Amino acid sequence: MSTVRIGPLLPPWSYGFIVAFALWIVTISATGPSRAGGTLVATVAFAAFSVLVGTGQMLVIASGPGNIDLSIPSVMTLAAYLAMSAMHESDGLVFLGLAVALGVGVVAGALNYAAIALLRLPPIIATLAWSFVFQSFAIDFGGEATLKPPPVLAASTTFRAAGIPILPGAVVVLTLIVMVVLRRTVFGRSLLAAGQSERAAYLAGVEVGWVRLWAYALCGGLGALAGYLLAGFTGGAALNMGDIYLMESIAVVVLGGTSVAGGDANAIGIWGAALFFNLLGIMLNTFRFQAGVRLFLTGVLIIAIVALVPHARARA
Amino acid sequence: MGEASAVTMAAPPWQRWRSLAEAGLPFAALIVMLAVIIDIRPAVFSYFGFTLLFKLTTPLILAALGQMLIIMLGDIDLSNGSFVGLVTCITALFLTDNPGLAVAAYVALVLAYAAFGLLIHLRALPSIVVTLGMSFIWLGAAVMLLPAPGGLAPGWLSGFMDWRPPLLPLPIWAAIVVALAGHLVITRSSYGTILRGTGDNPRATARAGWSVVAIRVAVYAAAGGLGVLAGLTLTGLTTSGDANIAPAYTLIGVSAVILGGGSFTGGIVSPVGTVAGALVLSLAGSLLSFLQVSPTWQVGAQGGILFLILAGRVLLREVPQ
Amino acid sequence: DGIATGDTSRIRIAFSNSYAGNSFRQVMIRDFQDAAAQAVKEGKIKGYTVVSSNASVTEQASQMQNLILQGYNAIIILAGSDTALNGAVKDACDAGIVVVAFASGVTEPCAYRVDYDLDTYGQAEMNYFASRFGTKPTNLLEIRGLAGDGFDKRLHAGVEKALAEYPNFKIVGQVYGEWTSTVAQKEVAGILPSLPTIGGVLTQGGDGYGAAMAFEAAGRKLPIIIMGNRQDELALWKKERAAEGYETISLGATPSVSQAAFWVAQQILAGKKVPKFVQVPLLQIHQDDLDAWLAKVPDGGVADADFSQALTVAIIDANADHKPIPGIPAPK
Amino acid sequence: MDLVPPGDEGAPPPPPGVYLAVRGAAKSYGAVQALRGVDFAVAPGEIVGVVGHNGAGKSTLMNILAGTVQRSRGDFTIAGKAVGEWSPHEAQRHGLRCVFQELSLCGNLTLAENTRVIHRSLRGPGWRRRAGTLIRQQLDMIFPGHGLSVETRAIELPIGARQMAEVARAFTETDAPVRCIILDEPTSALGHKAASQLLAYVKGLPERGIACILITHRLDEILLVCERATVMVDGKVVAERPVARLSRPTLVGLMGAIEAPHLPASAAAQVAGRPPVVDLPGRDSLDLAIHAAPGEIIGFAGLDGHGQRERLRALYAYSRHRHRQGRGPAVAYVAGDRGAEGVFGLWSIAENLTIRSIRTLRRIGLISREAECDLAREWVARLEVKAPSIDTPMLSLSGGNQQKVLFARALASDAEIILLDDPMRGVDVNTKQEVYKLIRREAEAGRCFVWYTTEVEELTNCGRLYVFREGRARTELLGAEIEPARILETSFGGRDG
Ligand SMILES: Nc1ncnc2c1ncn2[C@@H]1O[C@H](COP(=O)(O)OP(=O)(O)OP(=O)(O)O)[C@@H](O)[C@H]1O
Ligand SMILES: Nc1ncnc2c1ncn2[C@@H]1O[C@H](COP(=O)(O)OP(=O)(O)OP(=O)(O)O)[C@@H](O)[C@H]1O
Ligand SMILES: [Mg+2]
Ligand SMILES: [Mg+2]
Repeated sequence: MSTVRIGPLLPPWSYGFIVAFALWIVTISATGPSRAGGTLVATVAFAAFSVLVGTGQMLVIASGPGNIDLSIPSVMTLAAYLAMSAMHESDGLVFLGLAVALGVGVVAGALNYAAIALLRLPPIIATLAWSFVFQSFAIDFGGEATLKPPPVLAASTTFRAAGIPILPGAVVVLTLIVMVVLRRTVFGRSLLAAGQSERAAYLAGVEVGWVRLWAYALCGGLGALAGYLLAGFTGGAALNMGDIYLMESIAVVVLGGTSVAGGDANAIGIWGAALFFNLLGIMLNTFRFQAGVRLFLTGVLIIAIVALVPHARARA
Repeated sequence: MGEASAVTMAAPPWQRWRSLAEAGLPFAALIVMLAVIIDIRPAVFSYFGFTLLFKLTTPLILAALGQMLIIMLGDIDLSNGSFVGLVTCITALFLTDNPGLAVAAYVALVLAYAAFGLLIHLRALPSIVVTLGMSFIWLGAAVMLLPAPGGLAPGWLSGFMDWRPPLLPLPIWAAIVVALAGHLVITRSSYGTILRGTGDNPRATARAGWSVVAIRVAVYAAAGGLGVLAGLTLTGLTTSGDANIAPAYTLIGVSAVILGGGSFTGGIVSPVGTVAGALVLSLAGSLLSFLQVSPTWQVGAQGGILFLILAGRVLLREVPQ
Repeated sequence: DGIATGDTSRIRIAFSNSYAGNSFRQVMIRDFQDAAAQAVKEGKIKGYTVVSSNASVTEQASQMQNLILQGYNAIIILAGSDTALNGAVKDACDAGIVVVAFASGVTEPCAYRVDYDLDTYGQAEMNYFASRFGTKPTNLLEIRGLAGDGFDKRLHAGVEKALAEYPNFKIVGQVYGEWTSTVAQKEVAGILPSLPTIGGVLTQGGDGYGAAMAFEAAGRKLPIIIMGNRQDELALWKKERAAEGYETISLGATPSVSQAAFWVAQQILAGKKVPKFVQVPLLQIHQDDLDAWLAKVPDGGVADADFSQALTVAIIDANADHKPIPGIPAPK
Repeated sequence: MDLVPPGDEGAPPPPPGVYLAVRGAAKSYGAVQALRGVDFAVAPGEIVGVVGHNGAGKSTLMNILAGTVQRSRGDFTIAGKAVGEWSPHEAQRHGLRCVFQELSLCGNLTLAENTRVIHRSLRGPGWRRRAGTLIRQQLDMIFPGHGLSVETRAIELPIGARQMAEVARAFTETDAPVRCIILDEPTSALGHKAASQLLAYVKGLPERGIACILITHRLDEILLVCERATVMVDGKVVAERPVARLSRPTLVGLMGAIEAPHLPASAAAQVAGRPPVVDLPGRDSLDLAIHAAPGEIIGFAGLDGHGQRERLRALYAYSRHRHRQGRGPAVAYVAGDRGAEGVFGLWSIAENLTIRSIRTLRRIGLISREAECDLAREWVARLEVKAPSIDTPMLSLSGGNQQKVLFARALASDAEIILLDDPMRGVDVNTKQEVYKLIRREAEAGRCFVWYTTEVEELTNCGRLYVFREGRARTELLGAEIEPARILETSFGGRDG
């Protein structure tokens, strides 16, 4: 056994923030400092959604090597659809809608885990298969239309207090809560233990099965919450609203310093990575690169960041 | 009797049967699906029918085998599909008029794959993110080359893909030949053994004096090579290049490897199984179309088929210890 | 000329769809099913089917092969790629099947094509801007579709062509909205802070509402956004019109183009002589028709109008005679 | 004491006929000096034993010889030639083979295929058959009656059988003849019979001119087969002696420890009468029910792999289930396979130690950092875990200290039943003594221990034994019956089987 520790001056999760900051500077140096605030606000607003789904994905990835949830986009869509139909654009029902969305997400997550645990499918396959099924359900529940949110939901997702959007603030609070949960609760510790070594965790008294079930259920729940809020934010639940979050949810987790080998979760890092991702798109658009060049540079930057960030490795 | 043998050393017969049955699962699924299709439409059971039914499987099989090589090392390749797309662009653009340039581009691509393998190895990076980044790079390069679908495959290439060999249709021959070659190289040969061993326990092969870096680089290069072949055959079939043509190959390829008995833990893969898995998955789509599943449930039914087939694998595995 | 009446009561028509993951395509499928089911009832055809591939061109190609095997007489296809399905289309033609590619630029010559003139799409957008801004220098934002896609390329080419005629217009920003409101909103919101005042937004459909949301979120005045016939866009337009006399046009494809393709296929099999390219009209909504259309469009849906057999034949004839094609009338 | 100070000018030159020799070999991992200048030599056909506490640097030295680790400093000669860069491949070409401490078979490969891995010449048509024959013959030679099929994949074999295969593999020859073989704790995973077969085989090596370096914590094995013993302490060789002049106590003394006199096991009578906390029925009529009362130390004996570990796991699952239902006391498990079943490699000592107790460390729903540190500090002190602080990463501890943390994890918890799964594997003599004491003390305080071990000596710490055979607990031994000869006899079936 050996640990490789490259004496990093900075924690791994900080790199996302640094690169994001650099991109921001580059962008506003081209557009002028007067645009700085606007760019940041726009970035943060969308990063909040990436953080929501990324946080769920992080819980799943941390729960053990090979664990991953590919059903996030279809859970987002399905939850948003069902919530919007439950609310009928009626302001009084926003909480009902929220409950419906969360319920759908948690059940979907539980189904994912059931397929993994009972059918012993690799998570990547199990969640992929479920995502197909969820997609069909979403189509069945009114795929022909965009379902509108109640005005209150739409307003609250875009609400600003003193120019600062409130939703990202709430997501920051959520991130902080998740950090505490991971460090200071039985669930968090158990999750990280199960993620490092399933057998060791079992023998140390951890309820591995329950912990993983909850990880998937929470991931579903957070995905559903993201879907619900996104429907409010973008003016409706649409069939393809979640598509971009499939790869993004994975990328922000890993770039945020969480190890794909499991057992190590970094909630705050997701923010850095999400900001990076969104600012990258903005910067490439600002400089008006061709589509091909944009994609190319995106790939190069992703690889450069993972390659440069020092990461703790523990190998048995 | 030795002391250890009391608990049993030689695998008991039922275990052999189980692993045989497990290996046979994709074939069984294949046969069942074919039977259903032929039952619906007997005309399928002909040289012409099989040609059409399996026509597009050749590139998929090649791509899945590339994916299999990566999974063999315990990695995963999320860039496989967009890589194939890039190859179709290069092929359609250059192979006809400027074959030298096209070949040079293929070589460069294979080297690029190898270089990413090297990077993943040296920095011990998670392959899932690096290959995600690679997928953007391939797609970006393809869009730069060919901003919209177009180009033309050389006549000989499309001609070859339309060739009607004796006895069996080309895609079936291709599947057989590729499966056999894979079996000989990966499962039977002495070097394939080293590769699989490295996937399971790189430290063990390193301690036996093999260079794990060289192995990783070589395997990534081979996966790139198979991607190039997949792109070539795909261009031959579609006669043109398209950057966005094959993103689906990535996840289908992964599923095919798992369906064929592979495992993400590395070292456990079966080329024959992977080929069968790829055939099953492409046939699954066909089956749905023959069964006339309602459009709403077409996607969901694909998930259902995945569950059905893979659950069969699990039932076999669940024989009590 | 006129409706061909050859016996088609024994034919079966299939619809191969490249993607079903958004509401536009869902309506398109339903429109096809409605028209085909009605035709079955009236004894005009024997059967029909729809297969969608999950945005995978290779899967669509292999589904084409399956449809050939299943013995359909005609296949209408919304191709996921302009060229990548050429092999499969050729196979179908060789098997004696009528192939009608619609809303996609399939280049295989044996296929009939039912498509919009995408040059006119860009032209119409620019013309409208010209009617509003005259020769005043104006900044435009262009929202494109999916990078590497043929539809996007053709539409953009039309925009570029039209742009050459209006030197006072300048495209100062360009983003890819993937015809998805969420994506468009995100991309526009991201680039907006770096842009000067925008006079107009060029769209491709499905992206106008997202763009409007982004402008609103940035606290900017709504520019002239060319709407894309979605109900939410029309509703927004109406609201803004009431508030501050907002004016624009809405332009776009109709999901019911699948019906046009269906009838073209049926007519070919019935013996009608049909040109290889049948241009179908885009659906344009002007300020005056807004209320009428809005009343007709379902909540969250998209403006649609049936292509009946008669209308389709009229369009075919107009194409054959090189006459202006009939437009889609506004609802009463 | 004939100490050999490292780097001493007067170090004797390697005697003539030396097969391999290192002088002043040093290796550091960052700040850790694993080897601090070691002189070490082996003559052809010589059997050298190497002993030392956990973390003394034995394996590091062997890794340097085998070419899997590059030395930081020092000279190296093999067969009279000076060696610069050294690689596993080169080592093999010179006839040097190594069986590493951690198993180095590829689990997905069959034994025949695993043999191929170390032989470059096993290729071309028929290689599979040749490899199979090679390993089968070698297994037959070392472990007669092993019952292994060479077509079995390594993963399907229990750990003992894997170790047998790996040892046999190291002795197979194709193009390069074997000149010297390094065995790093080969017997720690072997059962009694296989271990003695191996030792007998090793004893015969000198006749064939094959040298052997044997590392083991079972000092009797050194005394049994080696000609010379090398003692390492803290990365240095502190003594080198012919075994003829050594006894077990001197050897222990050279390692800087004193072996405690053996105490009689706490009598079962003392605890009789208390209601049992463990009561697991047997699987069938031949299988004894396992029961145990507070204060008892119960042993699971028998030959390796006869169902002891499975029963221990069943006991864990059973007790855990009952506790969850509120029908039994809490249970804790101390794993012997530290790497795979014990250690959380990303965590500190404190986190590793408290994971079993986090439920009780909660204050208003959250784990109290303070309570956690207190608990960790208390137990680190009680078990004398050598570490700079409780926040030190677990993996930077030496094996023995890691094992202590795992013990502390169980002892610090509220568990009344503690299951020990061969927890002393690879632990040095010194640490063992401390842990034995600890177990007795805790038992006296009312805890119940169920202890599975492959080392017969260790079982004498128990008050009562279940001897396993063919997957069942067949015999119960009590008090005076617990002595090595009797245990072995019942393990093999004795008369009552
Ligand atoms: N993998 C590692 N990475 C970093 N430091 C390590 C590592 N392994 C050991 N160390 C440090 O090296 C030092 C020496 O360890 P060593 O194993 O020699 O201790 P020890 O006192 O002999 O242990 P024991 O009492 O178990 O025999 C320890 O302080 C340990 O923290
Ligand atoms: N890869 C490594 N990185 C850092 N430290 C290491 C590494 N390998 C060994 N060490 C440290 O070097 C020292 C010597 O370790 P080594 O494995 O040689 O001990 P050993 O004598 O074989 O012990 P044991 O009896 O437990 O097997 C220990 O302190 C160990 O922690
Ligand atoms: Mg030590
Ligand atoms: Mg050692």
